[in-house]
Amino acid sequence: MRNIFPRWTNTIPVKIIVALSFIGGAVTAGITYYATPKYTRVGYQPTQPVEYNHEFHAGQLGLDCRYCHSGVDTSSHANVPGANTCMSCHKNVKANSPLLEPIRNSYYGEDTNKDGQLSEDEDLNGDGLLSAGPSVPWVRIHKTPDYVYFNHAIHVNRGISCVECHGRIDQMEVVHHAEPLSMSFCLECHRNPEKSLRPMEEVTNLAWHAPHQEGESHDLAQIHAGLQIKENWGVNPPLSCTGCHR
Amino acid sequence: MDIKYGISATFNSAKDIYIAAGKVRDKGYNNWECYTPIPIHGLDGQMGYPRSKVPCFTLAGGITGFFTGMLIVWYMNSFDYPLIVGGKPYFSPIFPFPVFYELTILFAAFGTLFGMFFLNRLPRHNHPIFEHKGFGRTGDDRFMIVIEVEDPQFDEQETESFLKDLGGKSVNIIREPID
Amino acid sequence: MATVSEKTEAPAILAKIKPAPWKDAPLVENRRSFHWVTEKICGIVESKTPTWWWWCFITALSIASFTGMGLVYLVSTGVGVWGNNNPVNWGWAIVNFVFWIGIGHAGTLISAILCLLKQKWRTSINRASEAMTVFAVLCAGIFPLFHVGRVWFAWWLFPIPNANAIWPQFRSPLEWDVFAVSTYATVSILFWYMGMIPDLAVIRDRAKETWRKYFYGILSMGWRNANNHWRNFEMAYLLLAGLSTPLVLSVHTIVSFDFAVANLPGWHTTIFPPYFVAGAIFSGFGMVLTLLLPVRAMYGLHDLITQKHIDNICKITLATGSMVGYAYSMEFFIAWYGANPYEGFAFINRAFGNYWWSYWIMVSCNVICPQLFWFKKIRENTPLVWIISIFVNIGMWFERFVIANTTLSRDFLPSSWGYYSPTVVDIFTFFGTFGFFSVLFLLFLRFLPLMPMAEVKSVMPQADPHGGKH
Amino acid sequence: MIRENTSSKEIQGKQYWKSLDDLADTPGFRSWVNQEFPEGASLMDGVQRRGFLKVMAASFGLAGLGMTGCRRPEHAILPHGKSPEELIPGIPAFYSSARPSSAGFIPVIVESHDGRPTKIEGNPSFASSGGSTDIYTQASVLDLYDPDRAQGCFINRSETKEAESSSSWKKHSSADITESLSKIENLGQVAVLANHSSSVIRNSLFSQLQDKGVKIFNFEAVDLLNPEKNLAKMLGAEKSLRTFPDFSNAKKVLSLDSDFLGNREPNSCTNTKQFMQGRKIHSPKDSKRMNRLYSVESDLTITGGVADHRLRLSSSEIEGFTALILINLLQSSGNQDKKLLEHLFELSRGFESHEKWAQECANDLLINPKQSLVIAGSHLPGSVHLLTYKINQTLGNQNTCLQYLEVNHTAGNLASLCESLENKEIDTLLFIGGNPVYHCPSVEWTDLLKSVSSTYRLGSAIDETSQICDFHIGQSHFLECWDLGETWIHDTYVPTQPLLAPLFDTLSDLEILSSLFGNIKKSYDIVKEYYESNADISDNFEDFLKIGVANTKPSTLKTLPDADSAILKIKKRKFELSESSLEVLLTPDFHTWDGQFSNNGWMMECPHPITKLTWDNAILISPVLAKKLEAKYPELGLLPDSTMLNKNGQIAPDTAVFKDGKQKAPIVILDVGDHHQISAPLYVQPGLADYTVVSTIGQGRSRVGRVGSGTGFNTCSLLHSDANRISSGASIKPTGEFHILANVQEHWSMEGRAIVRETNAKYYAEHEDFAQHMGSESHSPPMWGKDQGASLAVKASTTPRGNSAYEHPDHTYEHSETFGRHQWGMSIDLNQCTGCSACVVACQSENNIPIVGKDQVLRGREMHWMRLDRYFSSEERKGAELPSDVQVSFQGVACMHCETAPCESVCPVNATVHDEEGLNAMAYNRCVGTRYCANNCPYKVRRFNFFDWNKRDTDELYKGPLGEKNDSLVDMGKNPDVTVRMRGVMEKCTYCVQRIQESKIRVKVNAQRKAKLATGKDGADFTLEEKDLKVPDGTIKTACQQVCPSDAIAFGDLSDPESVVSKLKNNPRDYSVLGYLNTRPRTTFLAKVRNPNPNMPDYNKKPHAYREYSDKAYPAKKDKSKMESQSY
Repeated sequence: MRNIFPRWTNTIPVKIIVALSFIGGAVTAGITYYATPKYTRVGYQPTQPVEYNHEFHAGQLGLDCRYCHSGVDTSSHANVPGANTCMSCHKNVKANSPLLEPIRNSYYGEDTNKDGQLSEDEDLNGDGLLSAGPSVPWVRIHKTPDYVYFNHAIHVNRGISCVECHGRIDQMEVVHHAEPLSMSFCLECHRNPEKSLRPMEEVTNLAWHAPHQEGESHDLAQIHAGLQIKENWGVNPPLSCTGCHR
Repeated sequence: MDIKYGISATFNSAKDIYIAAGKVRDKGYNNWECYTPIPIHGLDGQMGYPRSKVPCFTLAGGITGFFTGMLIVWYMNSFDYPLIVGGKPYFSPIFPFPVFYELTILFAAFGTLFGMFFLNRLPRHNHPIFEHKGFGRTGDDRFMIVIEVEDPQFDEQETESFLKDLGGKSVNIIREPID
Repeated sequence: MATVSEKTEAPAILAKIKPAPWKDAPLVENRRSFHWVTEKICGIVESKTPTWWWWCFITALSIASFTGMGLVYLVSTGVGVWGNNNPVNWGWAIVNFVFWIGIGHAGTLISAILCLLKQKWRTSINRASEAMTVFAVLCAGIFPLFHVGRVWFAWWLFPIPNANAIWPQFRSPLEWDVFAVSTYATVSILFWYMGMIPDLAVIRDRAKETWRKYFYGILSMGWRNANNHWRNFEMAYLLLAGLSTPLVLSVHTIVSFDFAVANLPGWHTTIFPPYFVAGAIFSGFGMVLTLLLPVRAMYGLHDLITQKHIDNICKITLATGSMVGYAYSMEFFIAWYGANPYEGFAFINRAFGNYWWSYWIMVSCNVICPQLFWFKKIRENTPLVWIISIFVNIGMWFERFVIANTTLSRDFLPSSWGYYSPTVVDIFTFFGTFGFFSVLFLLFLRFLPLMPMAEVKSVMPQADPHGGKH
Repeated sequence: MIRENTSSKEIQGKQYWKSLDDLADTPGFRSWVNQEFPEGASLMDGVQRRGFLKVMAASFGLAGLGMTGCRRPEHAILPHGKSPEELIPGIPAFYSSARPSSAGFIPVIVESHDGRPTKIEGNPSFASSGGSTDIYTQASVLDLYDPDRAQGCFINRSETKEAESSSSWKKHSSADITESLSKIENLGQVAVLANHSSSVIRNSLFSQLQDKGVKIFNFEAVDLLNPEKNLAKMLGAEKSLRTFPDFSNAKKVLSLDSDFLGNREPNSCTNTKQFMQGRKIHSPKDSKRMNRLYSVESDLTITGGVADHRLRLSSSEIEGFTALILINLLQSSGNQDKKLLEHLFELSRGFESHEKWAQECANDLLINPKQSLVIAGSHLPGSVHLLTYKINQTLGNQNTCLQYLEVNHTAGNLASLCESLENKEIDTLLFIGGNPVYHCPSVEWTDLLKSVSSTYRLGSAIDETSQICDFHIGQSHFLECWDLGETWIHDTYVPTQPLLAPLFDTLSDLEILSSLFGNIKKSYDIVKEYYESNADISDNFEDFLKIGVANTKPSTLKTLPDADSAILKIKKRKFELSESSLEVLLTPDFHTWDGQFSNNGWMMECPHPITKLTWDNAILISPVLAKKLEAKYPELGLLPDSTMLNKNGQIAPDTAVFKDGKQKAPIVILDVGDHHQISAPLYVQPGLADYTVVSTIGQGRSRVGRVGSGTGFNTCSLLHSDANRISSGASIKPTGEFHILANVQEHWSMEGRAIVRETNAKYYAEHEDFAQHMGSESHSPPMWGKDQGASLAVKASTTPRGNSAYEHPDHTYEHSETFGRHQWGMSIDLNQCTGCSACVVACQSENNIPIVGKDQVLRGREMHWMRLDRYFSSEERKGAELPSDVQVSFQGVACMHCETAPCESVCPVNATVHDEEGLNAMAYNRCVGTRYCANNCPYKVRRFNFFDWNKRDTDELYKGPLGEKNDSLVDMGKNPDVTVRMRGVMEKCTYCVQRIQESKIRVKVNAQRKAKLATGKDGADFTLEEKDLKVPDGTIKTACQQVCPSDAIAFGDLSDPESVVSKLKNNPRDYSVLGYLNTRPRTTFLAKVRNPNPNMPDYNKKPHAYREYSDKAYPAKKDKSKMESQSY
C-alpha cells in the first residue's frame, strides 16, 4: 500500500489546534465586545424630531434637569416634558423658529391661529374644550426592559446623580446612550454605592466632584465622601432580584 | 527518488514475534518497532519499553478538573454574586460535589485521550511505514518487525540476514518516495 | 507463584470425588482464524449495503421525524402541547430522559467495569453497546433540553459569563445533571472512539475506494499498529475504563438525585442511587439483548456472539432485575417503618392508587419476567430471550413513569392532587426517539466496525505469545 | 383660555381623559365610526389601535407588556401637548367611585395608571365594609376592557328579530339615538323595562318620567327585592320593608337558607365584616365571646360552611321548620296565644324529627336576648319572612341587631309590561340593563313586540335581549360615566365617578333617560344638576368626590306592625319530596351572578368556593339522591367504582368520575312538569338536602362574547315569571350523554393530614396551643434546635438552622452589607376565612394573572396565585360511602415564602432565590422553565406559563405562532407595575412585591426630604435613623389582604415585635402547614375554632377534621376509644 495522505498533512493537526485556539479566542472576544450592551447600546444617538440641545439648555443656560423632567424626584419615571413646558419659554423666546414647529403644533392643537382662544370653527369635536395637538414623537434612547423596574425617585433622592447612568448630558448637543445600563452595570453600583453617592444638593450638578484634599485623588475623595453618606443615610441598595424585578 | 526507512520482517504468530522481539532487543537495536494486529501481552517487556506515561496526563487532568469545579462554584455562587438559596450556605464543598466529581472525570478523560495521542505522536497521517506493501496485513493477522535505518547498528545486509535468521518471512526494505 | 502452586498437593477430597474437568467455552467458536475475524467484521462495512438496511433506515428516519416535528411544535407553541400540568410538572419528558439515560448505562458498564473485572467475554459486544450508550445518551439529552419552557435560554445552565452578571446555581440537581450528562456523553464518545481507532486503521488499510481511504484515514488518526502505540493505547484504555466506572455509577446516581433531593413523598429516599444504578444496568443489558440478537442473526455473528455471551447477559439481567425487585420491596418496608403518613401513603398509592396499572406492569416486567432466566432452556431460546428483553425495556420505562407520576399526582396537599396523561405530541416525540436511535445505530452498523477486532482477536487462543498454536 | 388653570377636581378628571376625546377626532377613528362591522368582531385593530394605545400610554411606553426583544426597535415617547397638572407619569392616581349593583352602589377606590383604571379597591371611608369589596366588584374592572363589549351603538338590520336568530348590526351614532329619543312626543306610549338600580338619579328621573306618563317596569331575575315586597304585602304595610341586619351585635345567628356571607344575599361584604368580627379570637377567653351560627339550608353555601351547626332541609321545608323554631321560642317566653300556637303546630307538622334541634337552637337564641338574629334567604316565600319577622320580634332584636327600612317601589313588574304590550299601549320600548329575554324564555317577546314601533336596548354587550330590539345602545361602563347612588341599606350616598371618557361611542342610562325629556346632556351635567338641587347630600361636591361617601339617614320603621294575624293566614303548603318528586332551587350563579359576568374571564375561571367548578354550572344533587339515581339508572355513570384505597379507608371516595383527571359528569334532563325542563350535567355535592337539586341561573348564554360562549347550561326556563326560584315535583332522567366539568379540586378530603387545624371553642379554652400538638412536627425534634425559644424577630432575621450542619447566610444588619431592613411575613386566620374567594380575583387583578380557559383548567393549568382549598370532613366514613353531612374548611394558599425554600435549591439558574427581607423572589426574566421548583413545592403554589396566555385567546393557544394575537384592549387593564409573563416561565405569589417596593421607596424618599428640610443642609451630613427608613406597620397591604372583608389576612414586618402580624404569629394558634418539612414558611395560619353548642343533637366533641387527624395519627387510641364506646 501507499501513503494516503501526503507528508505535509502531518503538521495539519497542530495547525488546526493553533488556528482553533485563535478563532475561539477571537470569537469569545468578539462576542464579549460586540454582543454586550457596552457595545450594542452605548453610543445610540437617534435623530430627534426637534433638535433639542441639552448642551445649550442644561450646560450653558444652566437649566436644572428637573425643570423639564419634573417627575424625576417623585415618580419612578423621568417624564419627557410636554409641549407646554417648552412653550413656557418659547412663547417668547424664538417664538417663530421653524425648528419648534412640532412643539407649537402639539401645544396649540385645535387652536390653529394660536391665540389661546377657541373659536367656533376651530372646535372640531364640538365639545368646547381645547384639545392639544399631536404629541412630539421623541425617540426613546434609554430603555430598560419591561421586566426591570427602575425607580428614578429613590435614586435621585438618595444621592445618585443623573450623570451615573446618563453621562454628561450637559455636554451633549445631541443626547446619546452613555452607559451600558446592563444588569452588571446596575450591580456594580449597587455593590459599591460609595463610588457614586453624593449630597442631595449636587444630584443634578453633573460636573460635581467630591471635594478633595491635597494629594488625594478624585476617586479616593469620592469613596471617602460616599462612605460617609452611606453610613449617615443607611444606604442599603438591594442586590437580590426583588429590588428590580417584580 | 526515495529514501530507505528500514527493513521489515513478518511473522505468522504472536509467539514468533514475541521470541523474535526479545532477540532484536538483545542484539542492542534501539530504533525498531513491532507492528501487530493485537496488543501482545509482555511484548513491551520483550522490547524493553518502560511503563506508559499516560497516567501522568490523567492525574494532571483529574486535579485540574477538580479544582476548576471548585473554583467555578466558589466564584459564581459565593464570591461574585452570592444569593441566598434555600437557606443554604453560599459555598460548601458538599452540595456541589457532583460538579467537582464530574469535572474531575471529564478532565481526566481528556488528559488520558490527549495524553495517549501526544505520547503516540498522533494524529500523524503520513508515515514511511505506510509505504510498505504488506503493512495492511499487520492489522489483520501478520506480525512485523521493522528495524529502522536510523538505528546506529543498522547495516542493510547484516540486519536483513539477522531478521531472516530470526525466522522472519518476506524481509523487505521499506522505501519512502520523495517528490 | 506458579512454582508454588505446582508444589502444593491437591486436597485429598479432590481425589475422592474426581471432579469433571472444567470446560471453558471458547469465546470464539469454530476455531476461527484472525483473518476470518477481520474479514467478517470489515466485510460488514465493506460489502454492498443490504436491502434490509435501506428499508430499516428509511423507516427509522421517518419515525425519527416525529421527534423533529414534535419538537418544532413544542418550541414554537409552548410546553403546553405536552400533557404536563400542575402538580405533574414533569410528565413523560423526564420519564423518557431517565429511561434513555438508563439504557445508556450498559455500554460503558460493559466496556469499563467488565474490562476492569477482566471479563473477556465483553469483547465481542462492547463496541455495539458503547455505540448504544452514545446514541441513547443523545436521545436522553433531547428531553431535559427541550422540556424547559424557554429552550433558547437553556445555555443559562452552563457557566458562561454574561452581561447580567448572574450564574448557574450549583445546589440544583438539574445543574448536576448538566455536568453529569454532558460529562457522560463526552467521556462515552471518547471511550468509544478511542477503542475504535485501531479498527478504523484496519479498514483504512483494506480500503479500495478513495472516499473510504480518506474517511477512515482521517478517523484513524494515522494509527500504525505499532507496539509503542498499543502500549500507550492499552494504558489509556485501562485508565478510561477506570474513569468510566465511577462515572457510570455517578451519572445515574445524580439522575436519581433529581428525585431523591426533592422533598416529595416517594422521591425523598436514600435508596434511590443504588436502585437507579441497578435499574440502569438492568435496562441497559435488556437493550443490549434487544439490539444484538437481531444483529447477530442478520450478520451471522454466531461464532463471535456465542451462547455464552447470551447466557452471561441473561444472568446479569436476572441479577439486576432481582436487585431492582429488592429495592421495590425495601421502599415499602422503609415507608412503613418510617411511620411518616405522607411517605406511607405515597407507596400504597403507587401500588393501589390511580396509577396502579403502571406499577403492576413495572413489577411484572422487571421483577417477574427476568426470573425466567434462571432456566437454561429459556436462556438458550434466542427468540424468547429477545422477547423478554423487550419486556425489560417496557418495564423499566414504566418504573420511571411510576416514580415520576404517582408521587407528583398525589403529594402533600390533597387539594392539589391531579392526574397526568400524555398528549399525542408526547407520544410521538417519544416514539420518534426510537427512530432517531435506530437511525444512528444503523449508520453505526453500516460505517463503523461493530466489534473491536483487535480485542476479539486478543481473546482468541492465537493471541497468547506463550502457547499459541499455528 | 385653555382649561389647564382651572383647579377643580372634576375638571381635572375630565381633562384627565381628554386625550381620549382627542383620539375620537383622529381621521382614522372617524372613518372607523362610519364603517360597518360584523357584530362581535374586534372593532379596533391595526394602526388605529396602536395609535390609540400610544395616546393612552401618554408620556411613556406601556411598561410590562411582553418580555421579548433583544435589540429594541425604535420606540417613540409621546408626551402630552399640555401636561395635565397633578398627573405625574409613573405615579398611579386613585379616585373614588362606586359600582352600581342590584344590591345598591358599592363604594370603591379605583387605581388608575396614566388614564387606565387597573384595580378596584373598597372605599375605606365607607366604614361598614371598610376597604374591602366583594368578588364581583373586583372583577368588574375587567368588563371595561372586554373586547366583546358593544363598542358603540348599533342598528339591527335583521328581518326577523328573534332571540335565537343571529342578527346583523350596523354601526349607528349615539348622537342620532339621543336625538331621536329626545324627539319622542307622546311619552305616554313610551315604556322602560329596567333592571333594579339604587341610583338616586335614575330613580328620580323615573318618577319624573312617570309623571309625564312614561311607564316604568322593573325586572330582575335574581330579585333581591322580593322579600321586602312580600313581607310588606303580608303585613299590609304600604312601603316595602327591607330587613337590614346588623351582625356586629349578634351573639347567636340562625340563618334560614340564607347565604348572607355569600353572593346570594345583598350586602355580603358588610355582613361578612360584621359577622366575622364576632368570631375573632386572640386568647381562650375570647372563645366565650365568640358568636355562634346555626344554619338551616338546602344547598351547601359558604355560610353553611362557617356555621357551627348545620341542618340540611329543603327550601320548601324551611317554612315548617321556622314555625317550629317560633313555637319553641313562644313557649319558652311564655306566650300562651293558643290560636297562634295551634296554627304554628299545624304548620310545623312533619318536622318532629327536628324537634330537638329546633328546641336547643331556640333555647340558645334566648340566652342572648336582643343579641340574636334570625335571617331568611331572599328566595324564600313571604311566609318564611313573616315568621322570621315574628321570631326576631319575639327575641327583641329590633334596633340592636336589625332594622326595617321603608323603601318605595313604584315600577311595574314584567307581567304588567306584558299586559301593556298585549294591549298595544306601547309604541317605544326601552330596555335598560338586565337581560330579560335571556331570563324569560317563556315570554313570547317577538309576538309581543310586533306592536311596538321602535325598541331600544341599552346594554354593555349585544346580547339575547338586543336580538329582539331595533337599536342596541352600548352602555358606558361605570368607570366611564357619572352617577349618584345609595348603598343597599340607604345610609350612604356614593358618587360614581368616571376614570376615563367612554372608550367607545357609548351612553349611560342617565343620558338615555334624560334625552327623553328632550334635552341631551352628558352624565356629568345630569349628576351635577341633581347634586346642586339636593343640597342635603354633602357640603361640597369636590369633597364628596374625594371621600366618595356621604352619610344620610335611612328611613327606618319605628313601630313594628303585629304579625300574628298575618301568620294565621299562612296556609300550609303541600309538597312531597322523594327521588321522583324533587325540589329544584335556582341560585344566582357564582361566576356570572345573573349572567352579567358571563364574558368576564376572571369570574368564569374563579373556582366556585364549594364545588370548585370553573367555567360551568351543573345540577347539584345530594349523595343520597346520587346513590338512588345510580341504582335506578345503572348506565348513568355518576359515581365512580370504589377502589381498594377507598374501601380500606386510605382515601375518601371521589364524588364524581374522573377520567384522566377530568370530571366526567352525566348530562340529565331535569323535568319540572309543564314542559319546563333543562338538561345539564350532574354534580354530587355532599351537604345538600337529600331531595333538593340546586342549579344556577346566569350560565349557558346563547349570545355572549368569546369568553362566555359555550360555557354552562341555561336554566332560565325553570325560572317562574314572578322570579320565584323554587320549583317542586321535578324528576331526573339520564340522556346518556356526558359533559366534562372543569373542577380544580379533585379530592375533597384532608385524609387526616394536619393541614387545616381546627377545634371546638370549648377545647380551645383549655388547650390554647392545640395546633402545636398536631402534625408530624409536634413529635419531632424542635425545628430551630437550640434556638427554638428565640423570639420571632430573631428567628426571622437570622434564620437559625437548628441542628443542621449548615449555617444560614447571615444577612443581619451587623454582619452583612446587604441586610434586610424588614422581614416580611403573613398570617392567615382560618377562623376568619369564609371562602368568599374575593382574594382570588383581587390577586388576579393586581398581578396580571392571565385566564387560561376551560380546556386548560381541565388540564390542571389554572394560574391563580392565590387559591382557596376547600376540604370537607365528616363523621367516620363507612367504607366507600359518600357522607351527606360535612363540615367545610377553607384554606387560602399562596406562596408561603419559605425561609428554607425547597424551590430555590432546585432551580439551576438562580431564577428563584431569597431576598434579604425574606421574600422568595421569582425573577421571571431569568427563568428557563425547568418546572423543578413547582414539583418540589410541597404547597404546589407555583404556576407555569404553559402557553402565551397573554398573547392569544384561549382557543388559539394550540396554534402557536400561527394563532391570532388577542385583542390588546385587554392589555390596557394590566397593572404596569407587574411584569406580564411570557410562556415558559414560572410564576407565583410575590407578597405583592410591587407594593412593598413602592412603599419602601416612598418611605425613604420622604425621610430623605424631611431630613433635608429639617436641617437645611446639602444633605451629606444629616443622619437617618433606622426607624425613619422602616415602613410603618400597616402601610403595605397585599391585594388579598386589602380585599378581605373579614380581615383574615395580616401582612407585615416580623422583625418588628409590635407589628400586627408578629403578634398574630406569636399566638399559640399559629402553625405552619407541613411544618415537619422544615421549610419554615413565612405565611403561617391561625387554627380554626368552631363554636358548637354542647346541647345540640349533632354536637361533636371535636370537629370532624380534628377527629380524622387523631384517628390517622394515633390509630391505637382510635381502636381503644372504639372499644370503649362499644362496651358502653
